[in-house]
Amino acid sequence: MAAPFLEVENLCKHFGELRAVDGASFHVSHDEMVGLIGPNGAGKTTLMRLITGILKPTSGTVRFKGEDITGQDTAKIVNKGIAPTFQVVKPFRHLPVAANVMVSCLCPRAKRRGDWVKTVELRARDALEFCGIADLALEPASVVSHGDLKRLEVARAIATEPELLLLDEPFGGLSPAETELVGKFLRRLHRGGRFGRLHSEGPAMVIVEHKLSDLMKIVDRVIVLSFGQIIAEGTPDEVVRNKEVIEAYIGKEVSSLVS
Amino acid sequence: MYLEIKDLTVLYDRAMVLNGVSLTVGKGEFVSLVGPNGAGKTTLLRAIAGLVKWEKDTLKGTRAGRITLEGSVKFDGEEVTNLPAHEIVRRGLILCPERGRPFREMTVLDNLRAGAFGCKDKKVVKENLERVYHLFPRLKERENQISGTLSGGERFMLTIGRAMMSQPKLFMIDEPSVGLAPKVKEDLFARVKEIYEQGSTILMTEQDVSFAFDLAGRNYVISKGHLVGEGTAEDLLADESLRKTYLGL
Amino acid sequence: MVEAILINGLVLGGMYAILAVGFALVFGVAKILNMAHTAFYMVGAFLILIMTIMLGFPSLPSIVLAIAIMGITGSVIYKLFLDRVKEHPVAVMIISVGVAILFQEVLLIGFGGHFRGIDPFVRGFVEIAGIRATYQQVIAIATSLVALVAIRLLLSKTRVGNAIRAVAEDREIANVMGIDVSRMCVITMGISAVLATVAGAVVAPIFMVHPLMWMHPLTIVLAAVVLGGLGSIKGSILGAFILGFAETAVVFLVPMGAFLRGAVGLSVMVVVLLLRPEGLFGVVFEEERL
Amino acid sequence: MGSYLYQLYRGFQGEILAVPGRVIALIFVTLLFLLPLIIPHPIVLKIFSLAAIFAIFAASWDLLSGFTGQLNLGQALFFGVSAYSAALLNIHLGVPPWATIPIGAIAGVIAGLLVGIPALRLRGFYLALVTLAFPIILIGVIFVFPDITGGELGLFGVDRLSGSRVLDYYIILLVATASILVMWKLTDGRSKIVRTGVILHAIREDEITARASGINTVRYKLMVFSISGFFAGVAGGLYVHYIRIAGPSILELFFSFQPIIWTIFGGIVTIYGAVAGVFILYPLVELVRLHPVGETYRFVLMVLILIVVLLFMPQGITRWVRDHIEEICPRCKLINIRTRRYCRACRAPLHAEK
Repeated sequence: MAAPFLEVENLCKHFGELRAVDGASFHVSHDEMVGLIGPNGAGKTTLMRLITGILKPTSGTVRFKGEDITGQDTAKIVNKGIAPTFQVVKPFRHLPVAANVMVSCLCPRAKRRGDWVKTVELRARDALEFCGIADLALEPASVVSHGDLKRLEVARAIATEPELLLLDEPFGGLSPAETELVGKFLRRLHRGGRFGRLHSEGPAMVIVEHKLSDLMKIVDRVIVLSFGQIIAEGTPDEVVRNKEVIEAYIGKEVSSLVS
Repeated sequence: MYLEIKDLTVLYDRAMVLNGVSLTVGKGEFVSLVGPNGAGKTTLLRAIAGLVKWEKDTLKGTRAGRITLEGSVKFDGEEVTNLPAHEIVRRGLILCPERGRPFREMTVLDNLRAGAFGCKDKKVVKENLERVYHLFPRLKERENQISGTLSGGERFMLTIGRAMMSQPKLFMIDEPSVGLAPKVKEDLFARVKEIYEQGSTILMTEQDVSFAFDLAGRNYVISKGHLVGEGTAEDLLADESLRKTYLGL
Repeated sequence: MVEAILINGLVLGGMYAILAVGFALVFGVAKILNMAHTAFYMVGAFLILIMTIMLGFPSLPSIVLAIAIMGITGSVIYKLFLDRVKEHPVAVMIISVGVAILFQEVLLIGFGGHFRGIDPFVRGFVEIAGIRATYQQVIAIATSLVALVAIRLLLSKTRVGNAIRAVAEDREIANVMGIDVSRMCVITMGISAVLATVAGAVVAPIFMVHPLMWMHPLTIVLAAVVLGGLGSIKGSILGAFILGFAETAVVFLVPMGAFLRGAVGLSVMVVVLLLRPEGLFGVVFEEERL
Repeated sequence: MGSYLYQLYRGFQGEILAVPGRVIALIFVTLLFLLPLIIPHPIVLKIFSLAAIFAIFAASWDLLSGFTGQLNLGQALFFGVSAYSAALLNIHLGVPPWATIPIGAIAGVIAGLLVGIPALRLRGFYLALVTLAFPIILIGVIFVFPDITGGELGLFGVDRLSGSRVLDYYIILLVATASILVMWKLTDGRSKIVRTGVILHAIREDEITARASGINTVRYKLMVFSISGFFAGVAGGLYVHYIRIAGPSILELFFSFQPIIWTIFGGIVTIYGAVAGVFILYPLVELVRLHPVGETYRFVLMVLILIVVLLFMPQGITRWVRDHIEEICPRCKLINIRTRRYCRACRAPLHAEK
């Protein structure tokens, strides 16, 4: 059997006294969409950052396709095929939207031999079109609305042609209509996206999100994090019925979710 | 009317953020302002608090400083549109900003004291401090902790407490629930309700429509810089098109 | 030899510490890299020189007067030159360099490039635990300590001090809390200029006064502030003393020391920063670093 | 053939004549090349030769600090290292200028890497202060070995660049034009040929996002440090062969501030701003100096101009001018002259209607 796709083993991150991530172990296979939920301060964002090397873990290992990538440089990890997006959008504010995505198209992973500026621009447009913001291509990112910036984040990430996409609150601050739209295109991307090494199948995804009802509609499996530890794992239906999860996180909202 | 806004228009460079918004808040009312992100909720509160004008003044001469601000804001019968932000605060119109934003390298107590800057009477400051501690006993426990190390919920409590220290007459709360877990959210809204019941006037923006409608007596719905609906929760929910297009319910 | 290094190191370190605190304060509150800071120190020393030697005033009143004048000058310079463009950090930095050069040139035109001495305010020396120090040196050390304690109390105990710290953290929120940000910046700039003049006053009789005397302290003060960790007052003070002692030791122990004093202090800083990129007391929020 | 020439002309018209900023640049460069014919005075030639050298220097600072946001307060290091190595090679080993200048530039690259490597760990003002330290430390080293380096007095009697002042001027001007064009193209975010511009802008705006986009920021930063070191080195080599002395004053704090002052005055993150800043401020100060009263007051004058200009145009003079003569089309982002009402390409109205 081939090595598992993404394996996180006993990952810990301590900030002084605070144990942001405390021995998290899980795995993601290459054809999955996984939701990562948990109360505030549970360490979801930190966990994402540990995987992408933006933060260095205190202990534990991360393996991607059998290769140990723990604590490597972010750019290196991205070029191996893991693309992150950020919870707080961080575009290059003074660059036009198209140039924002062009930067990703210029990374070693996405770069093709003999590519020149025109073709790179076309590929950037392609990614923008997929996310539905191609009409904004020439506007500087600073005048683009928050919802579109969220989509720009995704466009920037998929332009690196990832095999695994780590999305940090992609629905954060989107209107219900926009949320649905983004949810749909993520699903589409996953099923047969054009933005992956293998053109037949899209990237695997890990999605951190607070909007449970929208998340549950699109993911195959959910991991619940609380105080840095994984307290439950399973299909959406299983998780919302899990007693521990309800206590720690979901609260009374459960009735509305199940129905 | 206590707070009266007429035809408020804000343009950032060429991007229209608010387009002729008019709204009112009566004394002792709890008014909520709902709408998707990017609708202009935060900008509206910032404009009322004088921060848009401040931004315009400080960024003067850069591209980001090309801000147009038109319309009028009246508070308690007085025109406050062109007052600097710290003067507006002195009149009792306080903004509690998005995502908490405490002074993160200062202790909790120093944060609260900074909130009481406008008040020179030490006795009053002390009374206010007692009131805040009574409402949020958690803050008293953490009095000497550096506020950057607080959790998300505590941070927001601290910012509400800090705003209360400046003796607000009208309290503007910007998106209290952003990034908070459902459980913390419930707790927080219970506190907001408590503050309201103690006799404050509150204008709150919120994305989570269900919570906002639960609390507020009157609501405004804003989308793309326009007000598109106004009324009690029942009225708004009864309007089919409004519910579908703007509230997503 | 050891005593000499100790005493001179304390004097120099104390002076750098006062300068560094003032600099760090302005940097923290007004977000200004004020390159004219040590020029204030120089002008303060010259004011004392003018008043005591040229006009024949007694020393204490002239010091007080010089401090008052410089405090006002600092505030006025902020109001006139820096407040307008404060959103353009590099422009502010260059304007402050310009102000420093302006002071230097005016002094050069007025006084020429000579080295001038100021008579010590008190003559004689004391012996403490077998170490000989002139009264002037003792006064300098004592004044530095008093100034440092005073600024610490001002920041932590008073209403304005609290507000200054709040502005340093987050201007926009400070503004919404009813704190007048630009008034706080003006006040801070005034305090910082006052501190610079205090430094000038205590060491003017020990070192020579001349119109290029701002350059060397500027590099050391910048180094001290960074060494201690930007934004940390405590760190700036420690950094200043480290560099003060390093410089004194080099001047006394190495034959060509006087030429090397800048180089050695800065080498210390470079080494420390390479080991600890955030400085000695700098706060890092790990997620903001790469 | 004729149609090809016509197309070339149309391209020239569209890309240069239609954009007022570029017209000004073209006129300016032409005038510089004609200068020895217009004013053949040796002092004027000397001033403009030095201005051209400093233009490379200032542009190299802008490339590093403006474009990647790595605030460097010690650009004099690259200049000085190159100047000293050129002077040492020339004096002690008799290497001719055509060889010492490239070698000096390579020394500049090495110095760039030497500063660039610690720069990877440091950011913002920490970096600025470390860079400020290096030239001052080097001065210390120079004072320790006065036999080789000439100590406080410096190295005298470096070979001339060429036989005549006019020839010197043209050599310097050609090298300067070429260097500045290269730097300009390297950093141009809208360039159709080189892509580094976009990446450099990205790194300046947000390094973490740049990394998350798979860009190896370390490599690009080091690259920029060495390119900047290279061009500052070229300037240093030209300088030492032009004025024929290499003294420790070229490593002092003030010398590091000079390119910063020029660049900020002209407009940061533009390259051409740096050049404009040098060509306005430097000749002004030097020409004032010719007058006996000006000699005393020249720096006061310079500083006053600097302060007043920055107070009213905090982003620098070229940007202010550009904002007042050019208008970017809101739809297609093409640059238009301000007086037009509709975009020259897409006919969109340029000015928001009231």
